[in-house]
Amino acid sequence: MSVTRDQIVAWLEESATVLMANKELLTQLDSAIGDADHGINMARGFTKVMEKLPTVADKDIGNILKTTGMTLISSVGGASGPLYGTFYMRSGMAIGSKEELTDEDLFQLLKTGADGIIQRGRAQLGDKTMIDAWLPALDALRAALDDHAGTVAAVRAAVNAAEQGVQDTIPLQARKGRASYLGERSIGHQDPGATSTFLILKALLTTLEDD
Amino acid sequence: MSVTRDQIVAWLEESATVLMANKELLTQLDSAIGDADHGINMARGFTKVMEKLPTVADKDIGNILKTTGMTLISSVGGASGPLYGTFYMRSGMAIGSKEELTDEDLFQLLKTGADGIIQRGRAQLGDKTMIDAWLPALDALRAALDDHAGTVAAVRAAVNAAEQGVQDTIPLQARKGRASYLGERSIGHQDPGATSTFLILKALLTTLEDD
Amino acid sequence: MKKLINDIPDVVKEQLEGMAVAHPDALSVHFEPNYVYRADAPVAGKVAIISGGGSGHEPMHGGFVGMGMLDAACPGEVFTSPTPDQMYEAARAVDGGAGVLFIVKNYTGDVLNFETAAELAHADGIKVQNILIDDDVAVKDSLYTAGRRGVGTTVLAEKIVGAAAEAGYDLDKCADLCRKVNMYGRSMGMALTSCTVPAAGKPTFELGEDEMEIGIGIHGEPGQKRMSLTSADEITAMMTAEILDDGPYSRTVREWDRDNAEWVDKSLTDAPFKSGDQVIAFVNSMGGTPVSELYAVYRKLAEICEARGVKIVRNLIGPYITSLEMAGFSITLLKADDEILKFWDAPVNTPGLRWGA
Amino acid sequence: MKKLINDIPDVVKEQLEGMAVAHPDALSVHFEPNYVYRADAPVAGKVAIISGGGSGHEPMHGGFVGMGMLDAACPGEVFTSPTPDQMYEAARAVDGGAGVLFIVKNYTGDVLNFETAAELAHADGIKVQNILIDDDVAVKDSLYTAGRRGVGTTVLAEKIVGAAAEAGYDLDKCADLCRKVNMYGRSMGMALTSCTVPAAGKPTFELGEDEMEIGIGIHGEPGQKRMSLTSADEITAMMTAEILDDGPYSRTVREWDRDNAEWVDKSLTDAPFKSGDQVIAFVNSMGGTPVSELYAVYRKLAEICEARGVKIVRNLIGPYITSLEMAGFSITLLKADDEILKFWDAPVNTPGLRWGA
Ligand SMILES: Nc1ncnc2c1ncn2[C@@H]1O[C@H](COP(=O)(O)OP(=O)(O)O)[C@@H](O)[C@H]1O
Ligand SMILES: Nc1ncnc2c1ncn2[C@@H]1O[C@H](COP(=O)(O)OP(=O)(O)O)[C@@H](O)[C@H]1O
Ligand SMILES: [Mg+2]
Ligand SMILES: [Mg+2]
Ligand SMILES: [Mg+2]
Ligand SMILES: [Mg+2]
Repeated sequence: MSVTRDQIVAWLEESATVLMANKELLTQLDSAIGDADHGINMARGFTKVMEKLPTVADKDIGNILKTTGMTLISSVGGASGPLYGTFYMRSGMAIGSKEELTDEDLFQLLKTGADGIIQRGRAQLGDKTMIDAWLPALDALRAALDDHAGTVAAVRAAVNAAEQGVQDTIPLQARKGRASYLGERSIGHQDPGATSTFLILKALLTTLEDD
Repeated sequence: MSVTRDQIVAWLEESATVLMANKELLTQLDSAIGDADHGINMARGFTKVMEKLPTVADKDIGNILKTTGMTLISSVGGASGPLYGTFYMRSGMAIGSKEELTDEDLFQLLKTGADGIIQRGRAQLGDKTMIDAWLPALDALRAALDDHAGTVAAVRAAVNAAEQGVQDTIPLQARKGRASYLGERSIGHQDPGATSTFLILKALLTTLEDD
Repeated sequence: MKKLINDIPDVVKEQLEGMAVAHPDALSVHFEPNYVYRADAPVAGKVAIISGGGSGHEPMHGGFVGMGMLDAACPGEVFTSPTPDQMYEAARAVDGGAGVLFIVKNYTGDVLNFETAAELAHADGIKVQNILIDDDVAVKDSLYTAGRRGVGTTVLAEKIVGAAAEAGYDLDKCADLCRKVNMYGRSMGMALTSCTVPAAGKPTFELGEDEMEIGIGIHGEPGQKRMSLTSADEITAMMTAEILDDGPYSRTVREWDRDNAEWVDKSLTDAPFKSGDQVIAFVNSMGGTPVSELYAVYRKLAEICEARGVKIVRNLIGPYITSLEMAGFSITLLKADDEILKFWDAPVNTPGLRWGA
Repeated sequence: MKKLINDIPDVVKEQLEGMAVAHPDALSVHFEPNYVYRADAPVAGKVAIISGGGSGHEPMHGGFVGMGMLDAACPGEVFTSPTPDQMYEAARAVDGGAGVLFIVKNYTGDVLNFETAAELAHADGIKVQNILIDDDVAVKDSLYTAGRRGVGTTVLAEKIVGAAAEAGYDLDKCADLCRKVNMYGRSMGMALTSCTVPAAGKPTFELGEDEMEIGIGIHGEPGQKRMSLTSADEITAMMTAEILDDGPYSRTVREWDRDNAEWVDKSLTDAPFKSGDQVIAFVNSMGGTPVSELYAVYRKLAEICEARGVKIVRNLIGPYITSLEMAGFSITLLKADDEILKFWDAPVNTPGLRWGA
């Protein structure tokens, strides 16, 4: 099965919806080990994305993703702005002018985006960041695709892995971002950025399931 | 009867004693319509006077008074410092090298001193200042001396007039000093400076009565 | 009380010691009696400008000692006027032969102590004059009272007259200029919080979370009225109106007659601001208010002045005449003619105010 | 919350508007995206120095825009890093052909947004370099973390590198100097009170009447440890020791390789202070602490440095890098060689820092 341009647009819309629905949760998580603004930042960014989307909804997927990245970069600020912004910019560049994606394209989209985050933020697995959601999700997705699971099933596997990754951030001591200033006091709290990453992947699943 | 140099020294010592004994009262009166430091200021000043006095106790009266004035001026600050300082400076100049005072000398001492305060502070009767204690006291002293009352009796009359003058400051609205910023809110409070003037005159009476 | 201090009796002394080690090129500090003086004093042939008052208003006055401003500053205890021996000794130390001008904020204590100092200096053969600053429009009636307090205009007068002395003005011309600056300047202050005198240990007055005090002086004394806290724009509009709408102001000041060695009364009346006036606008923090908030105030002040036809040609924004850590601000407007502007722009090099050098 | 503000969403915008009307000769302000830039920018042939970060630290950075210091400053929301389009647009506006140096305080958000801006500027053919400031000794371990925060040294770096650019240093020499200043500078901060972010409406943390927070950053974040309030001398001694006793510090920073258009890691280790070092001493108010108290701190700091054989050759005392109205202070010591001193002494003319001009 393939993922259409309209489904990508629907994914971004669904992402905005779930992130805003979880604004309080993300901010509250950030207040424990950060500066209590992650939900506010993500909501501000995706509100802007929703304003921009109509102007590019009929363009190719690369264009849509790059516009999303640029919009996040220029509206969020903080650490998550350039990180998520880079995710969409890089994935957009990888996909280029395609208007429909194979499963392999979808994997490349997510993989290139996540690699961009790693390159930018230099976080490794276990640093208590969004990377702790992205990497397990990508491994699960890769494995599922190799087992010739369908798109939806593969993405579901990725989402479940991300959810587990979020849980796994709780016992970690932060080594990147604001939380790292807290040293040991960062242990025992769930990472807000990993949580928002899980929500974005869940939004993708919801979108694909709808069809 | 005449007032000796030793009695002048005793008067200054007695003044220090009563002013320190009434430090709280004077400060509390000042806190109502000023800046809550009159008792502190007078105590600081007369403590210094007590330190200086032994070095001049054997000099002439003018010298003793001028030293007292200089000491107050250089240690009190605020409004009362230069005012009381001027009182003793001027009275000292008036008395000069005398070592014993006639009743008339005593009147001149107080009169010249009070005139100095008026000249310096430009307050008039009824402005709610120490002048409201000095002027009635001088009038009473003058009258008593003209009636050929004895020194002690004349000074007692002056003290009683001063005490009445202090009471009369209560209904007044201040027109000089810090209290004047309060306008009508200064009405209903007893003036701290008038009170300290009364205490100084009372100290004179106590000293003369002791002999 | 949360302050960076050691023993309370040492507060002023230790702060002065800090100034002395921090700014040896600009100033020195003499103790007992306490005064801050220009490192290169006495400057031969130059009129010496001296000011002083209670401590707690830093950088005023000690921070304004240096080239182009004050030759000496006499700090009293916190919020208590200094004693005449401080001003007298300072005058002897910095008089360069051209005489000494005392710039005095109009509080009875300051006035009387500076007058005594002037008499002592005169007796020593030092040419001396006292000029009062009484610019606080929050104090209304004046005819039979101690009159208006000296506040923000003091800073501007010290800068302008200091530059004039540097430029060779003689004592009388410095006095005339200082008198003019005082008559051209008007101020109004407000507080968001009280302040705590170290010796007292508790705030001078209490203010509720949503209250503010309008028309305060600079000693933590309560002001003209207490109101509920409102927006920066409304507060600025209200205070600017108090200044611009203030009518003619008359008072009698006492100045020194050198020839007859006596004090003479001078009756002075200054005119209200009018459309077409050029002004120096001074937005001052009372100590605890950060400069960022002052810019919000300045924005509105500039808008109002423009609407009223009052042209702001220079400005000064920051904490210059403070009340310890009090949060709040004051606005001073000074009508500026060419003479005032020339000396405002002249170089100044002090720890608290510096440009052109 | 007691502040001189209007509507909370307008706080930063209105403060910038105030700066623009107050200092037209020195700077201009561009809105959407927001950046403050030198009135005479671009200065042809001069390397442009740009900094930025969250608002709430005034006068830093906007108040340091002008001759001899910054060409542009990019203010984010209060305590939130600015977005790359601000730095990118600012770079385009002030690049005089000699390239742009971004001075970046080491916070993940600032670092990443400035890196993105650098890539955008590079893509436009603008020569660009990013240098980090990470001088806060309160943050200990660094090897696998975000490392030390950028605090007081930022102000000194902006002054010194700004003067070097004015003197004709090219981009690489400016970057080398800035890197050196960062490696020579160390800071430590403390708070007597918390501060209130307007959007939050309540203090970021609570402190008891006799408590203080040691080792704070500049965003009202809690510090290294909480202690009971003690004397200015003891606090100063403790903080100075943290700085002087701090061992060698190693970290990996990422700088831009213009030729290969990629980020390269640089491992830097700086040496502790030692007897015989000459330093610039910077005693900074966090906003609510009046300068008078800073002098009590400076007095003790000077005494300790002298005892440790560390020679203070210059100083800066006042509110320069603040946390809104927070009461407290920070100490920064910067090892000063001849190059650093020469550019420290060079003329600077900005609203927040001015001398020699
Ligand atoms: N270097 C990094 N690499 C990857 N993710 C990071 C990094 N630093 C921070 N993050 C993520 O960003 C999240 C915080 O985002 P946000 O609160 O919006 O920014 P800020 O910390 O600047 O306020 C953290 O929970 C973490 O998941
Ligand atoms: N112009 C004046 N003439 C005479 N007495 C005055 C004048 N101004 C103030 N006083 C007296 O000084 C007293 C206050 O003295 P004090 O509190 O020591 O000084 P300050 O007001 O400077 O704190 C007042 O109660 C009043 O009696
Ligand atoms: Mg955050
Ligand atoms: Mg943030
Ligand atoms: Mg008093
Ligand atoms: Mg007093």
